[in-house]
Amino acid sequence: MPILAASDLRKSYGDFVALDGVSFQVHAEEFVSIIGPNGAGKTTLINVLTGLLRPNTGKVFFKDREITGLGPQRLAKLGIARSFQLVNIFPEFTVDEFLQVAIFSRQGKGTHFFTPRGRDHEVRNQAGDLARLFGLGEKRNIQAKNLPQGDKKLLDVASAFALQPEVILLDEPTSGVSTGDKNKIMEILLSASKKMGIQSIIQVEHDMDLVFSFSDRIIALHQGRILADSTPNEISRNEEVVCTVLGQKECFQIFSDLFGKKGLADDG
Amino acid sequence: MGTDIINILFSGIFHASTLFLVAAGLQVVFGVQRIFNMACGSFYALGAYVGVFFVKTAHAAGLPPALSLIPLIAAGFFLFFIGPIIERGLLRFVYDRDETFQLLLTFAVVLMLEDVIKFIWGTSPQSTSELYLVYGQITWFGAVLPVYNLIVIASSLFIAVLIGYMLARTRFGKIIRATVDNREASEALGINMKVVYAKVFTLGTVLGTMGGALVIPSTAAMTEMGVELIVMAFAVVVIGGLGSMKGAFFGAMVVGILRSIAIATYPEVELLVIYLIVIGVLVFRPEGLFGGSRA
Amino acid sequence: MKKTRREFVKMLGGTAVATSAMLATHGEAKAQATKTAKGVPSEPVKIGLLPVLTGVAGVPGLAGQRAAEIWLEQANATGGILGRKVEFYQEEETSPKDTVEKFRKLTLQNKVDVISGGISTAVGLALGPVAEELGQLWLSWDATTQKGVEETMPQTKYSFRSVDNEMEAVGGGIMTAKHFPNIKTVAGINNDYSYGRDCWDTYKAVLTHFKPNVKFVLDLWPKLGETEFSSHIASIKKANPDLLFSSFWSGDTTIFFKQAAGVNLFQKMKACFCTGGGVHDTLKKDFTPPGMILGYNSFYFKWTDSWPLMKWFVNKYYTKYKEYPSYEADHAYYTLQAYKAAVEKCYAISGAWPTKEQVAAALTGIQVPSVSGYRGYTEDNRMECLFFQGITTHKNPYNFVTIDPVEIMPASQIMKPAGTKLYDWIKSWKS
Amino acid sequence: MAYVHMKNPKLWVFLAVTLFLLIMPRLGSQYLSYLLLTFLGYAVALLGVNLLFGIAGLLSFGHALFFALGAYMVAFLTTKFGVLHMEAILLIAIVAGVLLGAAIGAVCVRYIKIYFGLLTLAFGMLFYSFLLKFYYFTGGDEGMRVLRPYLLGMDLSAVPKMQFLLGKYYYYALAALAVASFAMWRIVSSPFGLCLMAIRDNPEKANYLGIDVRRYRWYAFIISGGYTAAGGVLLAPVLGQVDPTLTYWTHSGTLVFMILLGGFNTFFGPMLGAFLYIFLQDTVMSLIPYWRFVFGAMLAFIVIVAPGGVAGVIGSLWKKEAARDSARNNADPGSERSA
Repeated sequence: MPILAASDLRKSYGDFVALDGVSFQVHAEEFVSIIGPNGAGKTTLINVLTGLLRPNTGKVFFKDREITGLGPQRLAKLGIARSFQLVNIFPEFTVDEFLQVAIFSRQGKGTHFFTPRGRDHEVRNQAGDLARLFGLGEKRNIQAKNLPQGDKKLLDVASAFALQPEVILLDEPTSGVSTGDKNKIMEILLSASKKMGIQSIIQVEHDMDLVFSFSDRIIALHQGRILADSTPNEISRNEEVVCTVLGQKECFQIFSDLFGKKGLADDG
Repeated sequence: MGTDIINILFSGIFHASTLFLVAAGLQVVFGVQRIFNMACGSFYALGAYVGVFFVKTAHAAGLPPALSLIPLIAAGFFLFFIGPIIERGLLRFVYDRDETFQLLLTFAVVLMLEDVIKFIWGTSPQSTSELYLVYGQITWFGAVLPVYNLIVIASSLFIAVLIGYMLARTRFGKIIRATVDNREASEALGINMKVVYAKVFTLGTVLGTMGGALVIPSTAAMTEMGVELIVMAFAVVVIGGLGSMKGAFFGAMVVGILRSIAIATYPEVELLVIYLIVIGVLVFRPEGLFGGSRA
Repeated sequence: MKKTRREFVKMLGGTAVATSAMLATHGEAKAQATKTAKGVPSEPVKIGLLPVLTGVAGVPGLAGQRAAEIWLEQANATGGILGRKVEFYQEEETSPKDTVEKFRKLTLQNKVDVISGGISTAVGLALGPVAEELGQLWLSWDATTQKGVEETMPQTKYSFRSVDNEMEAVGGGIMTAKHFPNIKTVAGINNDYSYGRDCWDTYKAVLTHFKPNVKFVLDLWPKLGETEFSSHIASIKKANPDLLFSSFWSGDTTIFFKQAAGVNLFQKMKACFCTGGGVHDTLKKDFTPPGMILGYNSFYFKWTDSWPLMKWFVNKYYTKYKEYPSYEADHAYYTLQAYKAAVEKCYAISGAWPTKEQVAAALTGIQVPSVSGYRGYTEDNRMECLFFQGITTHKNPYNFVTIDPVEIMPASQIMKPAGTKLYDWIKSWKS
Repeated sequence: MAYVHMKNPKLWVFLAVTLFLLIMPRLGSQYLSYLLLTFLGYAVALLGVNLLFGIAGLLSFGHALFFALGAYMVAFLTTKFGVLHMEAILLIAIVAGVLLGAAIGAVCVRYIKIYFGLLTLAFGMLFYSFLLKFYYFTGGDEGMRVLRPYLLGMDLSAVPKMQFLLGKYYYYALAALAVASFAMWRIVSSPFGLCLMAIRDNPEKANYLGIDVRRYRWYAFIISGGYTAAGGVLLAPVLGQVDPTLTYWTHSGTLVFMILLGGFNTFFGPMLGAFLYIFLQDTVMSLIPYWRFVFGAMLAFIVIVAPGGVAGVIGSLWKKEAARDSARNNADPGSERSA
């Protein structure tokens, strides 16, 4: 049984069609990457899957339950979390507070009106571990707004992990991060998801290097349609996909390079 | 019977026409700058006081009462300068802040202007005497209507049309509409927001002062008229829909006519009915009854 | 109205004697202030003032404050009180809450000997208990401690209240019955607060007492400080009564007449504005109709020929402020004059500067010549004075209306006696 | 508040202020003590208003409604229902505040920013016109008298009013403030408090973390309703007479003004604001008749230059100090802003 399933999703803004009949399934233990040129509908898809947007038609299922347009808050409770393409944080919060608020929410302690949060050692420790896990151990008392860009991004992702969801959707987790750190971040994500028993990861990613080296499956979107949905190997052989996703110009060059797994030009 | 209906509707429309001017000032500022300007009531009061002052001086200088409309309109325009003073002097510092702080800043302006008026004119009501009746009356289906009220209605309709034209035809109007729809976009288009904001706020100010100046012959300028009116104007824009000119127009009509019907039928509910409608609108149709979008 | 004449004579009794004496103190000031009498401290007397300076009541408030200034000038020029110079400590009367704080400040911080002021009855209701609690002399200008038409503090020690709220309405009712005996239907427009409501109820009671089959066809309640009456006027036209009653007392009176004139409301309709005289000099001839009842409360500036003190005061006031004073002027003036008289009365007996308690005792039942005839305090510490109402006329040298004939009604005629319920008292009249 | 070591200057200030409040009515002038009484009432109310404004980021322009509700409750219960025990009155008023808060809040929290402000303003004015119009029930503009309540079951009607207010009642109110502050302290430093701040800073993100934004705002509104009502209750006996101006929209403005003056993003800021406002108004009012202008200018200055209010300014000075310390021996920054 798939953990997350989308069936024939359609979403249009005015006369611009963002999603045009998208259907796919994600199963346990899968790391799925969604690729496609800008405006292919990647972020719209994430927003629909996480209930921020309601599709015009089509359904979303979590396990066997329909969750179409259920809303992020409810989904978070069910076990679907996400991170954002553009840094999305609580600027005034310290790293600790940031992670704690997520954990409190997960444990349903949000409505504890009178218990001093400082004394909740369980949560403090969990937050601490998580911070260390994401390499923020030294920065636990720094306000989020004062963190470097890369750490902000990590913090955003970490807070999503703090919910210990079954499915996590990451919208360009490495965008705005120096090329050198990208692999490191990916490693962190994978190990974290192992530790926290996260069933499957769905990510939108532009860096083909990362995509091809980490994904179990790749879904290529183009103009709101699924162009291909297959393993990295399949995809890499699929000239059409590579060319649409990466644009004609570099096409041949890259196509040959693909097997040599050399770094591709990464557009923002 | 018919006479009564005319009287009631007419008085409602008269009230509406002054409400519209102030509400329009509120709307244009909110539409473009996303600032809910509580001080628009104080502008109205200022307009009234300066109106009286201008008319009195004009009479003293021997201007026949029949021409008093000129000093009144002059007073309305004369006060344009407080627009830039407040916009450049105060508001511009908080454009990047949360709406609530901008609201509080205009509240501060309300407090200050109230005392400015007290300082200049004292507390006793100011009024012009002959002016109101000099234009005489007309009788229409047995209902006696003071011509001056017709003039006020006419001029505020005229201003409404003028604004409508300005928004639809002129470049400035296009910029305003663009900004209302999408501020970022118009900024991106390289429009100088500084200038636009200054202009828009001044326009809003003049609409308020003009309302005060035009209404004064039929009434008297009193210190608390500003604080009283803002609540009414606020009801108008909420009912009409924040930021929408059309909203200001119809909102004013609703409030004005409803009030005068209430007074004619169940005087007790005069105020209550308006607040109830406001809450009803905010609850069930926050975008307002007449256009306006965002909630 | 036999009662009237008798009362009137009584109140004026001894004018001949009084006048000369009064003019001695009130006549043009002698420059040098005498030094304090023995047994009297030398430092100045501190008097707290609480005038309203904003909002609707700012108009009468200002009149009161100006009159107080004139009194101060006068008093200090003629040797203060027992030779003690007088000083004012002024705070603004605003909401009951804030005014209570100001009252406490004047008492505890500035340690004033007496506090003069208070216009809003809402404020009065709050100040009364505080004055008693602090043992502070409080001489109200216009504020009572009435809840509706009933007294909440039947007997006070330190609080000296103004005349009862509904007196103008009682007078208006009597005047209406007398001058417009043939009216059949009456509409009322009054401010939407207790004073307005009490006046309307009282007026209805009084008029019904004299004219049992008058019908009351409409009552309107614009808020205090309303500036837009065309809707109200429209619905008055709809009801089309023979007479319109109103207890408006502030700027809204002027506005109402103006907008009424705009649609010829008073072409046939009679009117009784029992308190409108509060803003008499803004009631311009070009929009205020003649032939209607207008009340000036307790001060009619043109009464000068009958009362030299008023002539003196009106001239002084006019030369200083280019306006003719309204009733609040004498409410204020009298409270100060009464305090002075009471202190001197006590000194005459004890030969020492009196305590607040002694002054309070002396004030009860006092009668002093003030600028609108004799004024006094009843046994239950309510102000007593003359009330002036009349029929508006345009036959005068001013650009605003005045009244002729002038009817003078003493408090004892139109103010309910101590301890009686208003409506029982009205029923008890023989008509 | 992680922990407070004796080096912490805040602790000393706190102790000094407490001492001041305790001994003031014994040493200081009676008048100043009266001002402090007023302060106590407002302080309790502002704790509630600021939970909404400072912590949850919702600016209410109608909270005077709850303040007036509390004050009128005292009048009604003492005069009409003969309920004289202050504890009972407080309880009933708080319940009333909570219930009304729940009702009004349910409507208001669907909106934020301007719309929230306008909606609350509308409710405030609705209540105002209700108090004014239903003359025979509420006493119209004259309002209602407040009888002297029993404190802890003690009938103190024999005591002279001033002794009562500046004696037992003062300490009663002070105790009430202490309890109220402690409870509010617990609330803001609870997980709930943290969630509210998260909502204030970034509702979308909070939503994605599984926090039911609207519901939490509603809770905050309800709590603030109860607190503000309690504040009104404490002030009523000091006034002796309650009237509708207590709920006019400008009074709601005053409440916000106080918070801003003191500082909305610190725990004690609002109280400081109430204190400053009351004493400033007292002095300025008697210095010049144009105190509104002065206060308007002051508000403008705060909004533009020092949105953190007085507490904010002091706080930033402290930070500088702390920074200079940490240069020498690194102090732990964790104890900063947990309020």
